[in-house]
Amino acid sequence: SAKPVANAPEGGESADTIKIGLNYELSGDVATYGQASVAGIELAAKEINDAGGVNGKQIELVKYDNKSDTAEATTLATKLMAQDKVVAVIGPATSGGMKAQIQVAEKNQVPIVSGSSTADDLTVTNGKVNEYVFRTCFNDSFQGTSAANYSSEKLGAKTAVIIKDNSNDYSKGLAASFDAQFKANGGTIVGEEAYAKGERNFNSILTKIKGQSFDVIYLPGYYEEAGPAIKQARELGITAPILGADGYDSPKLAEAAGAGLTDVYFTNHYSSADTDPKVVEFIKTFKDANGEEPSAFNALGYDTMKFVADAVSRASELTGPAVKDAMAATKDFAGVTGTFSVDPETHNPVKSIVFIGYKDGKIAVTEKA
Amino acid sequence: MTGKPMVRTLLTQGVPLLALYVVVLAGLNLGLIDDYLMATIATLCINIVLAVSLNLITGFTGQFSLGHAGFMAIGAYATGLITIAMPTVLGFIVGLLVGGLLSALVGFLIGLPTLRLRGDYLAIATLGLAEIIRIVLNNLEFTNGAAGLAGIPQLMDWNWFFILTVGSVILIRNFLRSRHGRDAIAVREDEIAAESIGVDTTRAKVLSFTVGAFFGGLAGGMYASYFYFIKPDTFGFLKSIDILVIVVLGGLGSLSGSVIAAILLAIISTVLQQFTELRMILYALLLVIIMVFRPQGLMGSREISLKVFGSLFKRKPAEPGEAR
Amino acid sequence: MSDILRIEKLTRNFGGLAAVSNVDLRLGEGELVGLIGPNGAGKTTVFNLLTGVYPPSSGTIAFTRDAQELSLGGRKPNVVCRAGVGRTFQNIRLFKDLTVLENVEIALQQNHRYSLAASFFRLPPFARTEAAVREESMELLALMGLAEKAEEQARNLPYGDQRHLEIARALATRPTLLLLDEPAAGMNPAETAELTGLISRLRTEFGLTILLIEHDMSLVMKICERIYVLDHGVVIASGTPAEVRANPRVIEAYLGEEA
Amino acid sequence: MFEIKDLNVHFGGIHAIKGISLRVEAGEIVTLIGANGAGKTTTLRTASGLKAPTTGSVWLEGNDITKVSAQQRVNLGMSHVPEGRRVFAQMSVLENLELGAFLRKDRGNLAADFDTVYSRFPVLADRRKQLAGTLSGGEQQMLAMGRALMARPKLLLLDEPSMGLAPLLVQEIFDIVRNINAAGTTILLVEQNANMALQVADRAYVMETGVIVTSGPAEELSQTEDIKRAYLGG
Amino acid sequence: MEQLAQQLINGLSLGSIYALIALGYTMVYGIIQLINFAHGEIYMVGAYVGYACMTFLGLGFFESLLIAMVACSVLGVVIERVAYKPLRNSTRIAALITAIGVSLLIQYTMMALVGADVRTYPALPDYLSASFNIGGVIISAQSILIIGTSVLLMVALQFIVHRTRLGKAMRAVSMDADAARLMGVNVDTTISFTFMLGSALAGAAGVLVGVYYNSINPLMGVLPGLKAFVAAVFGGIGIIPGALIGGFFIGTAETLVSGYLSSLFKDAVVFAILILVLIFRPAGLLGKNVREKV
Ligand SMILES: Nc1ncnc2c1ncn2[C@@H]1O[C@H](COP(=O)(O)OP(=O)(O)OP(=O)(O)O)[C@@H](O)[C@H]1O
Ligand SMILES: Nc1ncnc2c1ncn2[C@@H]1O[C@H](COP(=O)(O)OP(=O)(O)OP(=O)(O)O)[C@@H](O)[C@H]1O
Ligand SMILES: [Mg+2]
Ligand SMILES: [Mg+2]
Repeated sequence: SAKPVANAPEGGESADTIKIGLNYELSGDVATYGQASVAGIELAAKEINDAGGVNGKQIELVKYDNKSDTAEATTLATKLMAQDKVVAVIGPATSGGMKAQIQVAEKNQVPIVSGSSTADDLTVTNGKVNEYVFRTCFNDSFQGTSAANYSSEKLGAKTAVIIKDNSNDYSKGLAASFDAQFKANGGTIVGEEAYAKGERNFNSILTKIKGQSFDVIYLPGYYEEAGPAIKQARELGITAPILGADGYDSPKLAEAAGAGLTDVYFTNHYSSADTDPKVVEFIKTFKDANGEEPSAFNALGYDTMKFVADAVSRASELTGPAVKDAMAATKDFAGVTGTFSVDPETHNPVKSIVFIGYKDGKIAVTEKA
Repeated sequence: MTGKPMVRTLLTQGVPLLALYVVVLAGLNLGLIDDYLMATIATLCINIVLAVSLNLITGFTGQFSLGHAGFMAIGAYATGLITIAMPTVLGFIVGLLVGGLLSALVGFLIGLPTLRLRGDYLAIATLGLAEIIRIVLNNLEFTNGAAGLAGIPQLMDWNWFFILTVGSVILIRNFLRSRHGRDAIAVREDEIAAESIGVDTTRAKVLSFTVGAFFGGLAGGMYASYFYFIKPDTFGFLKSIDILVIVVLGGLGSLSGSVIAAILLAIISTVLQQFTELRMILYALLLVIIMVFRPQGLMGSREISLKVFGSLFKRKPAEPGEAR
Repeated sequence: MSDILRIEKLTRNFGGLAAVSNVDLRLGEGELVGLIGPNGAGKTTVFNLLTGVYPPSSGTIAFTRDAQELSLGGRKPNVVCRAGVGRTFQNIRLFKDLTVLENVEIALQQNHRYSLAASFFRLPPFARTEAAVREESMELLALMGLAEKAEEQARNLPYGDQRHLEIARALATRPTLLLLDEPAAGMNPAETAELTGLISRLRTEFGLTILLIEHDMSLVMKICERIYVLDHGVVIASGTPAEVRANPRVIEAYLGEEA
Repeated sequence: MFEIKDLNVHFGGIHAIKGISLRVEAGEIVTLIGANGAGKTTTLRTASGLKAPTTGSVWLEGNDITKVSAQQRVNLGMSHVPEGRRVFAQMSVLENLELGAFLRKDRGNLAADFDTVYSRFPVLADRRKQLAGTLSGGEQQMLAMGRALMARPKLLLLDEPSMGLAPLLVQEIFDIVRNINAAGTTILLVEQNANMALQVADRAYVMETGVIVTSGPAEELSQTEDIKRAYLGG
Repeated sequence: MEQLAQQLINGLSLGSIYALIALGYTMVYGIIQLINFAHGEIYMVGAYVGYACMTFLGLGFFESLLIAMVACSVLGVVIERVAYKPLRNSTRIAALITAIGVSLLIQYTMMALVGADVRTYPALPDYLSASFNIGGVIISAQSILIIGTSVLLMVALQFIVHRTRLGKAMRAVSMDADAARLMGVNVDTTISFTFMLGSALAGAAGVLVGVYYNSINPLMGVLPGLKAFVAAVFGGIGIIPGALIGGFFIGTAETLVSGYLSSLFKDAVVFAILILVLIFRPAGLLGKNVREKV
């Protein structure tokens, strides 16, 4: 797919294109997230190119499949930077994949950006910011803390049960920060259960917690598992509110959980019920292109591509370091997942969080915090 | 008695290997081999060590193991944790050794009771073992659980890859062409007959399982040190399958086959990268086609003959990958 | 003449079937004794009990080597072998994918040890021992007329050669007692005659005691000094070939009129 | 009734059968003798369709059956007792016999055939329920014969039926061969026990390394000096 | 007590899903000693066919089930003819690797065709979505359906393999294909039939599970496929009732471990139990550890 680059000067500038690398999980365990992110990215790239590109140059995506394997992610990052000479790499979708290419990015001085890697220590390691690492999503502690506060303050919860995806650092990270904040708010965690990715049967842990008394369940994870878990909880007669995070954001959640989707809340970047014209427009074009409503991954992928294009357009020259500097200097970037600025100290986006609540399978609450 | 053949062995096997070493080294220094190519070479070397060590267990001793990634995991985490605590070459060497030995120890302890299982029952037991290792790593504090261990000092370079890969292959080959290896092969061929001529089959099986585990752990250490980020998922069931694929593709009971298959798969994988979405479909298709047309693997079981070993003492010295 | 093997009240049941029951049997040093009987009489089972393939249900097996008495019942096959009992199988069990030489070497090397380190690093004991193993193996093969075929794959040997190789492999374990299970099966009369000579020769050359299962009476009657006859797991007769041949029970159960 | 013409068979590079021809007339017992590895088993395997020939043809009752599959040849009336017995080890004696009658359409007559087999081999009646794999060698040989008879074949191919049998049974097996033949089944018999084979057979072929070297009436061959020396231990 | 009863019900429902997949697995294994790794993927395809029937064609549950079974048997036979038949005479591990290749091929092709994302089954008719509350213990109609189906299929399979002519042919082929030919058994047809049956079972399992969890994705066959393999081996591979017992055992063990010990170490504990059991019963629960007769 990569065209030969004739006499390409350093920095991925050929005659008329700007090369952006995509290093995504297109097959393997977490292909869902990779594929969904790429769908958003490609939509955004098409829009940019149709509108004339960036500074008159078309964006060229060089896309590779890392098979959900971290070593492959490292190798492909190296290939993108050393051979394809891209100015920036988008992806992988997971924190593990991102961590596997930090050193490559720092060594080759090419920025890497993820729309969905939420691990706290990704952009900041041992108190030092990783210069070439960026993201457009919240980090784990932000969402976990917010959810804990929402439980204590809005839902008046004193006791909580945590059910986490133990094979997933995103879920574990959220659980840990929820745990800390909920306790700080004076609450108690009365039980902690775990499942693994791909699990569809939650009956045993739900039956177990059914015997305990608690006010809320915090179930951080993705809609694929959360959907069936919520459904089974309601079927077993567990009525306590269930809280989650942006991994819930997909039309599939409502499909899988069915009528059980009541008293379910999650933290998110934006609400699909938002009336902001940018959001409405995005949802419409995405639906036209892909036949279904966008999920958080789609939206974050879309924003990440636009974010990168924005930085490239502002960069003093088409080199990794220049693009990196432009990224770090991003102010009030208006994406569909919210308007944000990059915090130069942490490379995390500073953006507001939205609470979405469901009643009878429909969105009933949208609160910004 | 060993004097002359050793000189010949050195000439016929040492010289080409040395040439390979120098060529890659020069390529690296002249910038002809970029980081990406080096990463590919690294994967290749790790896969060779993994495949050769699994071949020892499954191809030569006939013990069907589906858990080689478990040994790799032990080695990787041991090396990772030790080099993080001691980011020096000494720490690295200690890490590799501890990783290998720890893995060998686990192999020994689990092998003792489970190796009386046969065929698929053993496969399930080894698979279970690897899963247990993975789940434990996923839940331990000091391994950083599912988030994985990042920032492992990258101490592996071409020198180390060369020494460790060539060293492992030679040591395993030496093992196989000794009385220990022949006992193992006898077990594979016919366990009852082997017992009846005095082979302690339990010992033979546990020994090659332990040795295989050691080198599996070593490969894990190489992986951790070069790719500097490991997480439990990396060493799942599919990794074990990947290794088994190399072994069978090369030929059960053929060390040179394992090496060739590892190289072939590295090439296939690299070529297929450009087909992004179709990549894995094509890979799977190729795998099926190769197996359908060469079910015995690329090399069959050639070169297992102890004849090659015997010919060391004859006029014509043996080549490393000599086919009969 | 001292006994090399003393079996007393040996019994083995499979489910409800008593394949071997209350068998008493002795072998003097250097004897060549036949074990005959109808199909399913339990002959092979006696071998299997002797060599540790199955543990006996009851009874004792005492084996003497170098004036040391050892109880064999229920020991592992490799232990029995190392104690000095070699065997061949009724259905040939060679290492078919290995060469003729390797087949013998594996048996022979059990008596030549060297350390793991020596094999990994090819230390001097390795080369020394390997050379010795090889040399002895070749000598043995030469004796069995297989030297030319040393490098051939065992599976490619003609049937008769495979039988010979199995005997060579058993001899390589340096037994004092050799158990042969139907060595002449599948051979034509001419080949059998040749085998008869070979067995006698090996016996003197290696100072062996031999227990022989065989249905070919020309062979058995010619070379055995004594014969035990089993039927339904029980010893129904024993004695010299002439005695056994004349025994009416043996004729009725096993030999038939003509023999 | 049965004929092999100019047969050549290869195993990879090995030329195992080199252009042999032989025929068996209806009602005959024909024996094929020869040293180990001469190609007797291979000839039978080609006759029953387990092994495809390189060139040449196989004929049954005037029809070319070279291309007919092994299982269909059973339907045409051929039954093969293979070398090494090949009983179904994990099945009972009874089930093995039932499989022998797998293609029989006249299910009603099966009971009588079971009785015939059991009366020929009383051991099998006692061991009806035992797994075939745990039978002794001789017992398995009887089972393999019994199993083949259950198909009521017109032509029976026997590969070393006396191998590993006690002397009494060897005689019995040959008696049975005669009986089966007398009852109307044509027989092609491969044997190492050339003495016995030549006694029961009408005609004989002698095979050496893939070619037929002599053939003729069995009586006559058993008197020939060469044959005596090479195969009869005389 | 009530909780224990509920957990046992949970365990049995989960176990019957494993059993359902394990049955086809073990039957194919029993006949040609092939660990058909693609079995889990056929199950996945079955789930998608059922989904398509219900969603796009608007068919009912039973029609969809039937169509999925037919589609899967065709798929199974095609796979057997194209990919496994050429390997009949090679080593079992070679066939295993081919099966893995086929499994990956189906998985990735499916992923390319329908995407990696989950799909959800449409809402079910009332008689399938009902659940019963018996003294505080909740049993859903679907659980009863799945448990019932797996037991029923086990009995049916056992009958086919041990009592019918075809079953006898299947077993004969499994022990000695050449000898089976000499009995007049058509080996190719028999093996194809075996695959047909096994794949139809997998297809049925796919639809049932689709209905049960109402969410399916291209990777859904991997984990249950593996668990079913474990269940089959645990019960004694090749033994049909063993698959059922193995499935129930693994399901119940998983449930009880996560209900009473730790959901964190659920799989580890289950595997540890499994290894221990195998050490004491080296041929699985129902397998007989017969030493080869020499
Ligand atoms: N593992 C086993 N399980 C059940 N029965 C067995 C087993 N091994 C042997 N038998 C039975 O024990 C009896 C004796 O068998 P054995 O093989 O010792 O006979 P044999 O005297 O060697 O006969 P042959 O001359 O035919 O080889 C037979 O009836 C056989 O069926
Ligand atoms: N499957 C095979 N693969 C390769 N070669 C074979 C195969 N089967 C037989 N041969 C070869 O074909 C030749 C004839 O073998 P065959 O088994 O027909 O001989 P035979 O006359 O039946 O001998 P025996 O008396 O030992 O049974 C031999 O040289 C043998 O090595
Ligand atoms: Mg016997
Ligand atoms: Mg033959």
